[in-house]
Amino acid sequence: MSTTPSTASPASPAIRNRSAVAMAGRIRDLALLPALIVLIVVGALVSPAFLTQANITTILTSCAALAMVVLAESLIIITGKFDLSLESTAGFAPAIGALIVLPVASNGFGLELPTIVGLLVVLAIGAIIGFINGFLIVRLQLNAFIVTLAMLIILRGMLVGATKGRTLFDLPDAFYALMIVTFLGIPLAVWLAALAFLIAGIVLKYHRLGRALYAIGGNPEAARAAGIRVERVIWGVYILGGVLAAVGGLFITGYVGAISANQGNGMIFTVFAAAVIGGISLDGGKGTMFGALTGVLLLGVVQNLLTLAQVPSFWIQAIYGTIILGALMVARLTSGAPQT
Amino acid sequence: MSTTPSTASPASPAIRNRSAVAMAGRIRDLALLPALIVLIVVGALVSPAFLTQANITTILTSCAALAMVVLAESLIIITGKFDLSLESTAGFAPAIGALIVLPVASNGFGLELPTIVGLLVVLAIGAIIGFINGFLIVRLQLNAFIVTLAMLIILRGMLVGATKGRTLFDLPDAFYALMIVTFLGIPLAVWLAALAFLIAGIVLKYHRLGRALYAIGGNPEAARAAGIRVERVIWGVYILGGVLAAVGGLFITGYVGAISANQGNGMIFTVFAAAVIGGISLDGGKGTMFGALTGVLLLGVVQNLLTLAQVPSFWIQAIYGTIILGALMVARLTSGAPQT
Amino acid sequence: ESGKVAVDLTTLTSPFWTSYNKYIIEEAKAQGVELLEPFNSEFDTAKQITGVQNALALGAKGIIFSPFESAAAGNVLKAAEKAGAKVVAVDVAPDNGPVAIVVRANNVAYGEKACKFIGDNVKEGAVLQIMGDQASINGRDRGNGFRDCVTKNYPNLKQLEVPTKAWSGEDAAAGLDAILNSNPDLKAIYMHAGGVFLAPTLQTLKRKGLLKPAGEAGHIIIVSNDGIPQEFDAIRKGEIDATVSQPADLYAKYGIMYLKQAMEGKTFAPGPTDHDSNIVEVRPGVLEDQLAAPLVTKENVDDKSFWGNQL
Amino acid sequence: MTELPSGAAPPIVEAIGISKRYGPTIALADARLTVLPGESHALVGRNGAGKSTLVGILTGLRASDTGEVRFSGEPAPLISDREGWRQRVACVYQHSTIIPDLTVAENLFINRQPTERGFISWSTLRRKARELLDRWNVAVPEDMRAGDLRVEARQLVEIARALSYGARFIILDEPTAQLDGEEIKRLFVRIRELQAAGVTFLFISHHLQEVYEICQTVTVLRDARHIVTAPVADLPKDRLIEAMTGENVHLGVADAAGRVRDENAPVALTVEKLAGDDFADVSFTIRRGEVVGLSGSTSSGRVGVAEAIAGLGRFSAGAVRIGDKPLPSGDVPAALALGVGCVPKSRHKEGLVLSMPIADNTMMTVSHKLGPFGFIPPAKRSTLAHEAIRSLGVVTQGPDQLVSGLSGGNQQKVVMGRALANAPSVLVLMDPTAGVDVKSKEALLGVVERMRQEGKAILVVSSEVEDLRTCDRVLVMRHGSIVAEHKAGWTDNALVASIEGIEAQ
Ligand SMILES: Nc1ncnc2c1ncn2[C@@H]1O[C@H](COP(=O)(O)OP(=O)(O)OP(=O)(O)O)[C@@H](O)[C@H]1O
Ligand SMILES: Nc1ncnc2c1ncn2[C@@H]1O[C@H](COP(=O)(O)OP(=O)(O)OP(=O)(O)O)[C@@H](O)[C@H]1O
Ligand SMILES: O[C@H]1[C@H](O)[C@H](O)OC[C@H]1O
Ligand SMILES: [Mg+2]
Ligand SMILES: [Mg+2]
Repeated sequence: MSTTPSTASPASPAIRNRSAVAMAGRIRDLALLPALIVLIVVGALVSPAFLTQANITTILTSCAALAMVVLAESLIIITGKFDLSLESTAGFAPAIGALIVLPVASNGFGLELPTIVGLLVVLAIGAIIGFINGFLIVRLQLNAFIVTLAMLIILRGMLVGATKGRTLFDLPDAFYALMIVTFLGIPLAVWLAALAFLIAGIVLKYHRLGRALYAIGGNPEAARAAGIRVERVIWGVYILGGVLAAVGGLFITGYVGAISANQGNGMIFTVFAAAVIGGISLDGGKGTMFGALTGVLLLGVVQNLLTLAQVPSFWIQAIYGTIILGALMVARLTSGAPQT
Repeated sequence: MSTTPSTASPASPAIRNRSAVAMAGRIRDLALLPALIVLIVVGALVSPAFLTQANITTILTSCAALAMVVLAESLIIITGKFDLSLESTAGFAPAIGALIVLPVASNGFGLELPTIVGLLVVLAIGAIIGFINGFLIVRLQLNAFIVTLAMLIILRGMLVGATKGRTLFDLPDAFYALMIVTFLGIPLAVWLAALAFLIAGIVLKYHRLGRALYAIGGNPEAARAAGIRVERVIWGVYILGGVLAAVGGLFITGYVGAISANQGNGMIFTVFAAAVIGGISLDGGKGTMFGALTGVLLLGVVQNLLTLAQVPSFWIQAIYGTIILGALMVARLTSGAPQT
Repeated sequence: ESGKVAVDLTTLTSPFWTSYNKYIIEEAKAQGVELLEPFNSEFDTAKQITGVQNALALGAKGIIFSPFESAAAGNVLKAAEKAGAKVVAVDVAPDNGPVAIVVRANNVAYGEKACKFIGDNVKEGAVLQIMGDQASINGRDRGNGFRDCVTKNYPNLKQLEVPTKAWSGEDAAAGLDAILNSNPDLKAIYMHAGGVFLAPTLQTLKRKGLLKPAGEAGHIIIVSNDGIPQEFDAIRKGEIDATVSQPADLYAKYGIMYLKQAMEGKTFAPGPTDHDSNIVEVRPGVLEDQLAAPLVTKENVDDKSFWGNQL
Repeated sequence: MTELPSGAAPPIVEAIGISKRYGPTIALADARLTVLPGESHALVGRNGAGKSTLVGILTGLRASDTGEVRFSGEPAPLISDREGWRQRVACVYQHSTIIPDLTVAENLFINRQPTERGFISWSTLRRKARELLDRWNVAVPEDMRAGDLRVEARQLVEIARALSYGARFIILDEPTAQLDGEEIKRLFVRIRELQAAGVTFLFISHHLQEVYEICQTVTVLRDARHIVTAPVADLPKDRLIEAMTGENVHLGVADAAGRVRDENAPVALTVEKLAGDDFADVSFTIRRGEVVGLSGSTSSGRVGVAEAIAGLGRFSAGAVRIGDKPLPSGDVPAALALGVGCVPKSRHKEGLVLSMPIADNTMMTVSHKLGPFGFIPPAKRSTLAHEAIRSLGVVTQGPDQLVSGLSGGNQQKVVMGRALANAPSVLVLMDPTAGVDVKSKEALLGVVERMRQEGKAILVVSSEVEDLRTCDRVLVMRHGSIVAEHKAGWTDNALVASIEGIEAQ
């Protein structure tokens, strides 16, 4: 060959400023920040309590369980799939863990296994649910939406059946520990959620497994052709998602101080809302943990703010929805890109 | 083959048995039929009441509202979009229609407009909600999932706000007419739902507009290149969806005999379940009205059957979910195609 | 010959309702009533109607049902009448007949009792309601009873509210947590349903180090509602101060009793009953046996007659 | 450029001063184009020069930022008036405009299905579709799901559809990139017929000989700008290339004929009695430092064989060995581990994750080798990506640009980068230069030559004469079997005849 191939010559009009490129990638993740900042400013004006350390802890604590489930859902969505059953995992897994630990008098199964076994079972149940979902979706190639919707209904039903609808009180303290034990004044659950997001963020960005999730979500065929074991990874992500949701369920238990037979019910809407306004694309392959986290925080801040502002209770929901829509529009305006 | 260009030679691997090809297209729509038939046979064995005319009317009547909203959602999904807010439209639209008709004593606004105005307003509200969704999604290019989720939350909230949480009763008879007036022993609502499905089915199969929905859902760019006014059609489908959901809401009102502040709440899960197990693909561009209808009927039959079979109430949900999953697997086996 | 009886449950996931469900089954056996499997209508009126329709298809001649909303009962009653079945409403009164009788307690009075108790113990400062779902009549009645009573009788109290969707305990916890930041000197709380709000409320206070037993400085006066055993325990420990015992047992007992009698053709009339209550004609054609819903405090918490002490 | 004789008909399309930006990227800068009625006009330029963008503007799919489009002297319709555009211009776009879940028949008549009293007549639709397909010799059932079409058939369906609109002006954006020789010939016959009937064509191709074959006039775009418009006769190939590249370069790929090879080099790839869905009993070997071509027409089974070797497809009988290690069927990770690199047939389907940056795409096959415990050190990532961009000449903003923002040819280079990243000992290249501009093609083939010199075994799966030129021998497949072998030095005619099944004597 006589001449060198035309490398990116600086004169080419197709060349852009490198940092501009990097920016463009970031914008999707940062899109929510302006809305979040506006809300924080409004919050500070509306209530002097808003920016106190105590209230910030309150917001973080109230978000911790949501954060775990959003993390799980985000990983699954990035892989191009769906999991509606995470909300029921968050109820079912801790309940089973509790039932095998509690005496019959406290509505348990009466097995009275050691607490640590109960806690391990919570995680195991999460993993098993994820495993079954993965099996049905990856192996039997059933539709992920319906599989996990059916799983949601089944688990909800089994929870009611197993508890006979009764709320489980008087759990061993360990079931509450993640919310009760604090470090620097902040519950362990919050630290754990933060750590989980940090690890997930790093793995997604810097580890081949994380990159594989994006590749699978973006184009599973191409991922397979590049040697990624697509089915195995998807399956693994479902299992991980189940475990994370189970941990999220333990957070709820610690937060609420009991396990009711509808723990987690209705949560999945909020989970999707947080993930998607945080820039996780339902098409798969797009979005970051940082974005998802801003989504969680946005929802947490709005809820907190509406309570502090003592908005009339009849209108609180309508205002909540309006703020979400507003945030979405601000994100659209600041990022300049259509949303997927 | 010597020199002739490869014309459609029967030996060509690209050629398949023509009728097999046509079948493959049908299978997706018929996939649920085996499961449905099994259920009906089981039903007849389990309870002598099951196949009575009265019970069939019961099933159809209880499905009518769901059917309308599933119809609306299916059209939107086929177009490649999403609408979560339909369930709240089904609550909000009839409520506003009622509020402007009712006197203050019955918790109305006290405008006491004529009933016919109220009914027209029900439809208009449905259309307006669809219009706003369409505007946000088509014009502002916001994410359909979140837009309609926010809309859902807003409308739910506004319904509670507008009624102060109270149930609206003593409505003019016309609000109930669709469920009260019967023809051949079956409520008008059921006939109307059947008619709506029939029309939608015909239009989707035999009208350019219907085909345009599939084209847009399959590949919006290609649809645009073919001269389909993609944005306008999507917008129109949202509006139509809103109107259909409003009519579905009127069915619920007639069924329940009043409008409670949470009319429609939680319905959207069932709507998606019916549509998707009926073969409507969430990816867009796939599925038929017949399939969606079998989805609706399947859910209706299962619910009815579980009650007639006197399944213990604590386990009814779990069994319900299991049957959905089972139906899904049967559909997968009989159609032989992975589900999307 | 009496015929089968169907029972509608508003929900199966509140301790109050699961207790009620248990009592219904016991009472049916005790009174010799053949019960169909109770059905769970999950706070959804349409599900309730479908459930009733299905029960009628199974030949039910009597129905005990608990409308989520007074106004939403009409079609159930009409369908039952058409099928020749008798109906007794429990917990919520339908707006109009035909209903054999209503068994319930006055929910506005629950809110008023809580208000009086708090008003008598707190002179001034902030009081908080943790509200039930405002789309349910019980949630609204309790809220209005409390709110109007405070406004009228205790103008020095500053009223705060935390709303919840579908009686969600998580909403309760997050809301209370936030309110404690803006009003750290909160004096009292009224929870609309101890069954679902007790644990989250205590847990939140515990987390914030504000759970002081009665008598200690900084104790927040808490009045609950429902009367489940866990509330009684909390009263004994001094964690909360009072609760309204909503008579799940009597709801079941008299619900079954009246229905059995109605199916035997008996009709009822206003006047005192043999169990310390009055039958009142609340609307033309609608009779209501207004059972007592006593306030339970440290003084009477060990009274064996409360259902919460019998489980 | 083009002088209008006074009194002549106005240009069928005239675009003046067209500019278009995508964010900071300038896709077109003050570009212009004039196409006269009845001519076949070529539009050429390097990958990313702005050709497809201009096509989008000429067909009303996107609005330009500045400038004006006129059809036969009349201003172009409003962007919203699709019908207006469609009457003036029909187009086969570079990216597929097939709707996968509809039948072939319906795709042909999308939004203009024949109706009776307002309702679609499916029987008429099928009949008309069959007629259209037959006229084009497209051997697919009309009621087949369009998404199941092979790339080539899909392309033919799109061409048939564009021509059936009856517009007098037709744009073909790289119609031949996916077609084999026979199909291209058939297309050209058809184009000439239509041209004789007065239809005007704007034709885009990276195969410059095609430009000379069917076009009278050519317009060159370079770096988003108009460079020259002239009769093809006035622009011999080297001057055309000079106009496209802006440099006076000599192009030429090393022909394998003159090569000296080590005939005793160890065998790197053994294929033994391999059978699969559309091939059977295929056997051959490739030695280290050898380039073997695998050719044949569209449905000859060549792609099936190649995909089986790369682990992308399954085989049901026979064996593949890399060195002396057997390769399991349908297992890409195993193939990668054994040192097989692959450029798959369709870059959009299996080649690229469009939503990911160049760096990730090129590194996807080796991500487990880059750092400790599977972590990918950013510095290493950056170095490797820059290296790939440099060596393959990808025109890009940098390693972090999403592949979706690259022009087609540059996307192809990224696919090649991905195949090479694994330092393979056996390279399987399927249509490696599809849609790549002349100069980049040379660069890619240059890479092949370099790999050969490093002692890799290379299988080039293609029906393109230029790609096969680098091969030491070419195996020709028909109906799933190898039917001929040509040593380097074959004549074009002999090879083409063999591919098409006409035994040239
Ligand atoms: N939708 C788009 N968004 C951003 N950039 C784009 C878009 N479409 C094209 N471009 C950029 O515009 C430039 C011109 O692209 P275009 O597709 O017109 O090139 P082309 O000449 O058709 O190339 P090829 O020969 O490879 O097909 C390229 O740099 C490309 O990256
Ligand atoms: N950044 C971008 N965003 C969206 N679309 C883009 C972008 N860049 C290019 N495109 C579109 O994708 C095309 C770029 O690829 P190109 O058209 O060259 O396809 P191709 O890979 O050659 O297709 P095929 O493989 O079918 O030949 C452009 O025509 C343009 O419309
Ligand atoms: O209606 C309410 C009921 O009285 C009890 O307090 O539990 C919550 C609600 O179901
Ligand atoms: Mg192009
Ligand atoms: Mg190209």
